[in-house]
This record gives sequence, structure tokens and C-alpha cells, in this order.
Amino acid sequence: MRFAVTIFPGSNCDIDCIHAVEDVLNASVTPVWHQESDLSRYDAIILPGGFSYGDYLRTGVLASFSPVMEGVKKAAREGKLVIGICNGFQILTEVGLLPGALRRNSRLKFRCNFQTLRVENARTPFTCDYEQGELISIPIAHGEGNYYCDDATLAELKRNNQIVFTYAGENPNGSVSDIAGIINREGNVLGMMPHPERAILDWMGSKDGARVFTSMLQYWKENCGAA
Amino acid sequence: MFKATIYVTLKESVLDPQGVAVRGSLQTLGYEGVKDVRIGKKIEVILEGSSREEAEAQVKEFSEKVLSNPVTETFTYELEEVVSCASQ
Amino acid sequence: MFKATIYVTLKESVLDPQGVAVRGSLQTLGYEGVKDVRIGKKIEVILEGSSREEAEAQVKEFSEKVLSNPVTETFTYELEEVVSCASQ
Amino acid sequence: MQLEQTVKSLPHEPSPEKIRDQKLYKEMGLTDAEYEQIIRHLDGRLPNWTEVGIYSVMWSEHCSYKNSKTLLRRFPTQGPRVLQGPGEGAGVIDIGDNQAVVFKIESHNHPSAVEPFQGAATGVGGIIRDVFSMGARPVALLNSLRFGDLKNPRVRYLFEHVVAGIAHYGNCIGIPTVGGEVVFDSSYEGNPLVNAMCVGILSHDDLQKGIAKGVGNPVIYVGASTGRDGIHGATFASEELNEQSEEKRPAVQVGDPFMEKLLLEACMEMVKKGLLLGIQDMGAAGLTCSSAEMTAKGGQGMDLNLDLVPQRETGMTPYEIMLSESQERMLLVVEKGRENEIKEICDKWGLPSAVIGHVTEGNRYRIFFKGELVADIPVQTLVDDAPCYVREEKVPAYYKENQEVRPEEQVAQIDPEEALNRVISSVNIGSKRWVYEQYDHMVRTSTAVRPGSDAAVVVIRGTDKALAMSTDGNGRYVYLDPEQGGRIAVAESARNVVCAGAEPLGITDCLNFGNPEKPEIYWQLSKAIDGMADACRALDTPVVGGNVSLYNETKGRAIYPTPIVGMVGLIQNREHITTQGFKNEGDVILLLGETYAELGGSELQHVVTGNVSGRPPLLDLEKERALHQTVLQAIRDGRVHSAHDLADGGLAVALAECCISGQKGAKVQVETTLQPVVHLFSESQSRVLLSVSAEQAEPVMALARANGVPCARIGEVTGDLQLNIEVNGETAIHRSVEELTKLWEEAIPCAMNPSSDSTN
Ligand SMILES: Nc1ncnc2c1ncn2[C@@H]1O[C@H](COP(=O)(O)OP(=O)(O)O)[C@@H](O)[C@H]1O
Ligand SMILES: [Mg+2]
Repeated sequence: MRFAVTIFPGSNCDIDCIHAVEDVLNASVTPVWHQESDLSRYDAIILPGGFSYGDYLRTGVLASFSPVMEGVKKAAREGKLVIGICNGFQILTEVGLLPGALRRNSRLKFRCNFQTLRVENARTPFTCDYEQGELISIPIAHGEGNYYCDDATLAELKRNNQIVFTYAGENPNGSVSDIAGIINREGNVLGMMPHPERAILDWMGSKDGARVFTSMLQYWKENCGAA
Repeated sequence: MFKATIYVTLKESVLDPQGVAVRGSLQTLGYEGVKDVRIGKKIEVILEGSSREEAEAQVKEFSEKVLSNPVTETFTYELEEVVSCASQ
Repeated sequence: MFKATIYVTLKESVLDPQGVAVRGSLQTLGYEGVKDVRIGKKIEVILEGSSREEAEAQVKEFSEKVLSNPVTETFTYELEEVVSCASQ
Repeated sequence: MQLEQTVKSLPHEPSPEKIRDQKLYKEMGLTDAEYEQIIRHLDGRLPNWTEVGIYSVMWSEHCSYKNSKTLLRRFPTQGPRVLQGPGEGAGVIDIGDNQAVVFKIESHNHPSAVEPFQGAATGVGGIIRDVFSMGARPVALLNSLRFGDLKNPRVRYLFEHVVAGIAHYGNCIGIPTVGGEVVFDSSYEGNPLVNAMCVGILSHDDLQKGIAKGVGNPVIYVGASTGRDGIHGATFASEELNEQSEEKRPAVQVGDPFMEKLLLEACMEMVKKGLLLGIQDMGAAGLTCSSAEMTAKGGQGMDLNLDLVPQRETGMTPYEIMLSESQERMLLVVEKGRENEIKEICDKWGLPSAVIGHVTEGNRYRIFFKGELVADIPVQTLVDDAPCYVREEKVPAYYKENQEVRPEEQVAQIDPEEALNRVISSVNIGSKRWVYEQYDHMVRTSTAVRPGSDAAVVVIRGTDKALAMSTDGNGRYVYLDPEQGGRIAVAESARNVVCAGAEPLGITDCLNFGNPEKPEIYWQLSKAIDGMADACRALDTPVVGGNVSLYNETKGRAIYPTPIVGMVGLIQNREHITTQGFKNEGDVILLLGETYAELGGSELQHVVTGNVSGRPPLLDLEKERALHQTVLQAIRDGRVHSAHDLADGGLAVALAECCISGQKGAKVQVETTLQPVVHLFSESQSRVLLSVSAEQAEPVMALARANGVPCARIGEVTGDLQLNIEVNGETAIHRSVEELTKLWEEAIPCAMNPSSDSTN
């Protein structure tokens, strides 16, 4: 399975995502500069966290116009796996691959800590290695993770089981329905604020994030992988 | 040369935590008459354009596509012609 | 009831990294006519006050003390009387 | 004699004669004698406005260390592992495998006092540039902060915005902020301290220097364009704060961490490609300081053409361009012919870049503007020949008076449990989560020990190694006795990294003091340096870099003299990483070191009397060294489950912290001839708490005996979440860990939200 990690000016979790793919899956992973638009060689695309374009104007907005996003949109249409983590999630909403928007944390402060999440949908390509309803511990680190959508969209997310992760216990940012991560209707584009790549080895304090990556590999093997 | 001023504000239905925080601190500081605060952006763009129509079309387009997010925000703009402009 | 609109902008000599980044993006998106972008705030405050004078004095005061940072920003404001106001 | 162009004065600027007659140089912080000196350096020619500006910033305390240089020579700066001592952007210490650690601390006190958010943010940006200009990849940030009393709303504003500014910069650029310290004391009321430290990792072959050499080689400007921001920041940082400081506010710059991220990545690419001959950050005194220092170091001359400098404002004068402290800029010297390779990298990252001059033969530092020569200075007079002052020292009256004070009598009436409640809920001892939760401390996925333990630990990918790091400095101790306080600052930071399982490698220091022209202040500075230097020698931790921040005064009142020590230690094997929290029920608690009646400058004294007085704890460097050897050996032998040094708040607080961090209880019995409260809250130095499994207790005690370190078995870890301390057979403290945790965690949030708390 071949992974791509997109790099925008200001991305800073790109290297962490690359390491996570290497450490957890020992799979091939390629950094892709924001000016490339051909992603046809890859089976899965990771939009990493960070502060693309300094988070200026609105988080994710300036990156959403990069050439590489054309490639991401195409990959998404073709049913390839796309995951946006933190800033990557923000970019996916700005570009319209996921509904809603991420707004400033309700307490107006950046927040970094381990957070308990509930796996609300363990039947996605990104969560099939988790148990339905399982509680996991993964760090967050964001100032704008407050997920917002209107009531109609929320109802639809619920109806289609598109809410994948919620904050169990304290909601750190004021997001509607405690949403921490959502998936598109087709089920191949995931956005999440917590950082699974920061919880993959024992010394990191939790290994619960590793299964986001193993899930993707497993799904790919079962559905697309010839090898 | 034109100067466009774009005001991007949150939709009525969207809570503005920053506005709420500012209202709170104004009230604690003794400005008890303050009932509501909403915070938006004021974006000034200097642009060249051969005509007012062309400039206006551009401003409308990039305000909608880039400067505001339709999920949470709305915008208005003003456009004026400016004679000379010092900025490079 | 009054509605004050306060515009807070960066002083001329103060770097506006946000504006610079937005200008760059607009230019790459094909809006090559864009020469300069500066980003400020628009703050709407609904306040009660017995008179226009009193309201204006308050607005001036808290704009200076709270809403803007005199080190880097300047502000202007507009004040209008509003008849009724839906906000709580 | 070669054809000489004459130096021009620009029409709208004060003429050289006017500068002399009206003593305009004084406004820039130069004295009459210094001005006379400049004229001698220029062979009798009167300097023009630009030249006076250049001299004034180069000779400011911030750039020239004129008041501290002679004292700083007392520091040991050499060691077998030191690859680069003081004098470059940052110090460099070998850590084996062709790798080195690069680190430096710097103050941004004055800018943060007038504009806390941007002041703190740009402080972080500056220190990061210092580290990557050495060719190192920055891997961690720390910060050391001092504020006044949080009851004052202005102090709350400063604290809130300083923390937000640090968070803004570090989070955005993607370097984890892994540690630091915050202390509140009214002595910092009008003059907060904001010291930022950056740690990087380097391959030996990538080591860079700030040097300009090779006649004809181009000088290249990279990064943000120049504006009028921060003109005279270096001079500003070298003055006392007063009402006029508010008017100097344009001196505050706005940081752009996004730009710096691009600059960082571009420079890393240039380093990896081996393109650079010299590189230096444009920090304090901007283009002037970087280009002059590089030129002086290279022993050559330089011509700069200011018309080529990227500018974001129109109509800037040479004076303004030379003195601007716009952020996120680097100055490079490369081999002639490689300009395009640099430009390609800059273009890829979307960074402005321009060739603005070249290295010349001789020693002239020449500035051209619109075809005119506007400055022509023998470059070594800016750097090597800067003035240097040895000031008068005088023992302050308070120091003599303090001889008589008996702090243990001041606290004798307090019940130990009451004392613990008050100390644990003081903002100085209480949890700093409110602060570090705003910092991304995990980005780069290498943070093995997050904030909340003695030292932070960052692993080095691809090796078994890790780095432990800590910043420490106790201004109260230094105030009460600068020499002891200086020793303690070094010893405590070393102890912190030792407790994490690391061997201390070296330090960087930031000397935050008052006005050195006052003899009592100069005495504090001189004695503190003596103490620090002693400790560095005894603990084998050379000083590889640092920063001096003087004139930290408001309305004539100085802050507590506050040297901050940034220590880095090497953990050979990740397995040795140790944290402070108790781990297992049934583990034995060992106390290493001795306890005396030492409460001068202690947190308990401060909480009880609202002040500090007396003498601080004494530090015996031999004992300290033996303690470190013992703890480190025990950890490396795999015998230790937790280690925590005893610092502010003494034994009682250390035990409480071990319980809180590990969410365990402890049952402790101590025997002492001191009063219980004195014993439990004394801040005697050279003490560490270990918890070990029952089988390991005896071997560790034997190791301690062999090293001559007193070691007592004082109790055990329990699962019941109660902290129970008996002194001489009687219960002195019995508190639930849950309650203690709450008091400790709420301290800062409560203080920041005073409306919810009406007591005191
Ligand atoms: N300004 C800060 N930034 C980041 N972490 C901090 C800051 N202040 C304190 N911390 C963290 O909180 C913990 C406790 O700090 P402190 O009580 O000063 O420790 P110690 O006394 O052992 O030096 C440490 O892990 C420290 O790194
Ligand atoms: Mg400690």
C-alpha cells in the first residue's frame, strides 16, 4: 500500500505522519509538495496537521486552493482513502470534501492534551480495527477544533453514521455533538482533530492511534489490495 | 487602482464565542450597558483593474470563494476608486 | 439602544503577516491585480445608554482600552441609534 | 592611498555637527565618552546619523555586553565535548554518533512588558533562529517566566498574553514547547521576565558559523522584507523601563511564525546541500549586528547596498534599514557563483531573497544607499573594540541586615497540614497546566516526558538516546545571597535532568538583573556569576552560551536578580527515562541528602510572611556532585521507579507532587531534631526522593553509602490515595491525594479568575 503525505507551506505534522506510517505499517510513504497535483500513484492520502499558510484568514482556507487539492479531490472521487488530521481536517472542510467548518475553540485558547475519544463508527476503513463504542486515548493540539454545522447537516451526519469519533468526557473545544471526527457519505474521506500519529508507541503515552493506520491497511488489503 | 473593503461577519445563527468573551469582559469592566458584541473582519484590498465592473466582479468572486466561508459567514463589500497608491 | 461599529486596523508600519499571506494566495489564484491586503476587525457592539453622548463616550473609551491595542492598532467607530434590538 | 569616497549625510537627517553640538547621540544611548571614542575610531571624522545609529546599537549592552563582558569571562566554557562555546548563535555539545545538541536561551523582557503577546512571540522566534542558524534542526522549546502578583489585573493581562504569544509562535512553527517555569513575585510587577530557550540537534558536518569570508563572495538577505519595526530594539532592551517606554512602542515587532517556518525549512535545505559559508540571524540590531559581526569574525570588510534590501515600506532611510529589527530574516554568505542555488530554494519556499552586498578586502564596513556612501567604519571598532566597563561593587545593606533574621521562627506557629494546604495551592507551587496546555508539547512526536515532571525528555529518532532539559533559577535565593543562589540555579537544573535519567552536559544562561550602574546591583551580578561558575566547574557543565538582560527595573526598583539556567542532559538509553510520579503500591521511598533548618527565601516563608528574608539554603558542591552520581547510577542500573528533586516547598511538597503525578498515596515516617514544620518545608539543597521496588531498596542504599550520600528509607507508596506523614511518631500531615490534587490544579485557574474567589 502506498501512502502520500501532502505538504503545504506551514504543515508541521507531515514528518510525524510519515514516521507513523513507517513505524506502524512499514509501508511506503511519500511526501508530496503542495504544487504537485498528480496523486494517481498512491492508495491513500494523508493531509497532516500544522498551520498551513500560518492559519491566516481562516484555518485551512489558503491551502484548500493548492494544486495538490485537485489531486486529493480526484482521489476522493475515485474512492481512495483520504484522511485529514487536525489542519488536514480543516482543509477538507474548506475544500468541501467534508461538511461543516472548524471554528475557534469555545474557550478561545489553544489546547494540547490527551483526550478520551469514543469510536462511534467502527465500520469505516479508518476504524475497522477498533471496537464499536471503544474508548481510546489520543492527543489533541489545536486552537480551532470547534466543529460546527447547521442542524440539517448534523441530522444527516447522524442518519448516515458519519460521526466517527466523539470526545468522551470533557468536550475540549465546544464542537457540536462532541464531534472529534467525521467521514464523508461515501465513507472514504475522514477528518479528525485528534492526532493518531502521536499515539503509536509505548513511550508516547498511548498506542491507541496506531489502529487508524492498521485499519486503513486492513481495509485496503480486503478491498483493493492485490498484494 | 481600486480599494475594496470587505466585511466578513458571522451568520446570525452562529455563536460567536469571541464576541461573548469580549462582551463579558466589557461588562465586568463596568460597561454594563453592553448587550451584545459580534466580531467580524474588515479586509482592505488594493487592486488594479481596467474598469470598475471588472474590479467589482473580482472582488465579489474572491470574497465568496476565499475571504468568507459560506458555512458560517456572510460578507458585504464597498469599492472605491483610488488615485494613487503608495504600496508596492 | 445604540449600535456602535468599531473598526480596528493595524498601524501602517506594523507588519500584517496575515494580509501578506492572503495577498500571496489571491495572486496565485489568478487575481494578479491584487496589490495589497490588510486585515482588521469589525466589532459590532449593541449598548444601552441614556444619551448619544454617554454612549459615544463609552464606545470611545472601551475601544481604546479594550478593543484595540494602542501599541499596534488604531480604531475608528460609527454610532447609530437603533429602535429595538433582538439580541439578548 | 586608494581612491576614497567620502561619507555623505542625507539632507533630512541631522548633520554630523548638529549631532555633536546638540549631543543627539545621547538619545540613542551613547555617552559623551563613547561618542568621543567613535570619533577616534573614525580618525577624527564626525560620524553621520547612520553611523551614530550603527555604533549605538552595536555598543548597546544587548549586543556588546559592555557591562558584563569582564564578569562573563569567569564562566568555564570549555570541555571535552564542547564543539562551540559562547560567541556564535548558540552553543554546541557533542552527543556522540556524529551528532550534537545545540541550545541557547534569550530574554525578551522589555518588549514583553509593553506588548506581551508579540514581545513573547518574537522572543521565541529569535531564539529559534539562533539555533537553526547553527545548522541544527530545532527540536524543543522551553521558557522561563516571571510575573508580579496575579491579584493585579495588569499582571494577569501580561501573563495571559505572554503565554498566548509563546504558544502562538511555537505551535505554529511546529516545535514542541516541552518545559519551563513560571514564578510570581511582586518584585517583577512592572518588569516581567520572558526568557525563551531552544534546543536543536545537528550532524557535526552541518555545523555553521556566522562569518563572512572570501573576497568577492556575495552577501545574501533571506526572509521577511524590512519595515520600520523595532528600530532601536537593542537599545530599548538595554534601558530601564519608565513612562516613556510606552512611547517607544513602535519598537515592538510583529512575529510571523509562518514566515519563520519557511525560513527554517529553506535554511535546512541550504545546510544539507552544503551551500553556506556563513549564516547569521538578523536579531537584535538587525542587519547591522549580523553583517558587522560576520565581517569582524571573518577578518575582512563588507560592502552593502541598501537599495537591494527587500523593503515593505517606502521611503526608508539607511538609518532605518540598518537598525530595523523586522523579524524572520537571515543573512548568508555563499561562494560566488552559487547565488542561484540559494535563490531556487528561496523561491520554492516562497521567501524573498536578494544579494545585497559582498565581502571585501581590508576591514571597512561600508554602506551604500542610492549611490552614495553613507557609512564607512573600521569593522572591528564595532565589535571587538566596543567599550567595556568594570563597575563598582558594593554589598547592599539588606544583605547585612538579613544576617540576623531567623526564618524558622517566622513559621514556627504554623501547623504542617495548614502549611501544606497553603503552599500547594500557591501559584508558584501549583500546577502549571494552565500554561503548558496552551503549548503544543507533542508535535514532532519525540516528547517522551511531557511538561509536569522535573525535566522534559525528547528522544532522538534513529538512536537509543534522548535529551533531558530543564530551566531553573530562584530569584529569591539569589537576592538573599547571590553566590549561593547562583550555585543553586546551576545545581537545581542539573539535579532536574539527573532525575530524568540524564547526565548533565552543559548550560546556557540568561542573566536577568537590574541596573548595573548601581554598585549593589553590580555586586549581585558579580557574585551570582561567581556562584554559577563554581557550580559549573564542580558539575562539569560548561557554559556554552547565554544572554544578559540588565536594567530590569521599574521606577528605580530592581527585580530580584534572576539568573536562569537552561540545562541539557544526555540520556544514553531510553530505558533510563525516569519521571517524578510514584509508580507502584509497595515501592519503598528513599530520601537522599540531608535536611537542615533552611527556610530563608522558601515558599513557606513567602506564603506566611509575604516576603523573603534571611539567608538562603547553603549548597555544598561536593555533596551535590555525589548525589548526582548516585541517582544517575541507580537509574542506569535499572533500580529506580521514580525520581524527584526537592526544591521549592521542600520534602512535604515533593512528596505531594510524587503522589499527585502518579496518582498514588504515600505513608512516610521521618525522625528529626527540627520542628516538624521546619523539617517538612525546609528547602535544603542536594536532596532527591526516589521510589524503588522493595528488593532494590538495600542495593540503592548501599550505593548511596558508597558514594557518601546520606540515604534514609522514609516510607512506602500506597494505593489508598492518602498522603500520610509522621514526624517523630506523630502524624503531621494526613491529606487525601484527591484534595491535594484539586488544590494544586486550581491554583492558577483560580488566580486568573479572581471574581470566582473572594477570599484574600
Ligand atoms: N512556562 C512553562 N512552559 C512550559 N512548561 C512549564 C512552564 N512552567 C512550568 N512548566 C512545567 O511544569 C513542571 C513543573 O515546573 P516546576 O515546578 O518549575 O519544576 P521544577 O521545580 O522541578 O523545576 C515542569 O515540568 C515544567 O517544565
Ligand atoms: Mg524539580
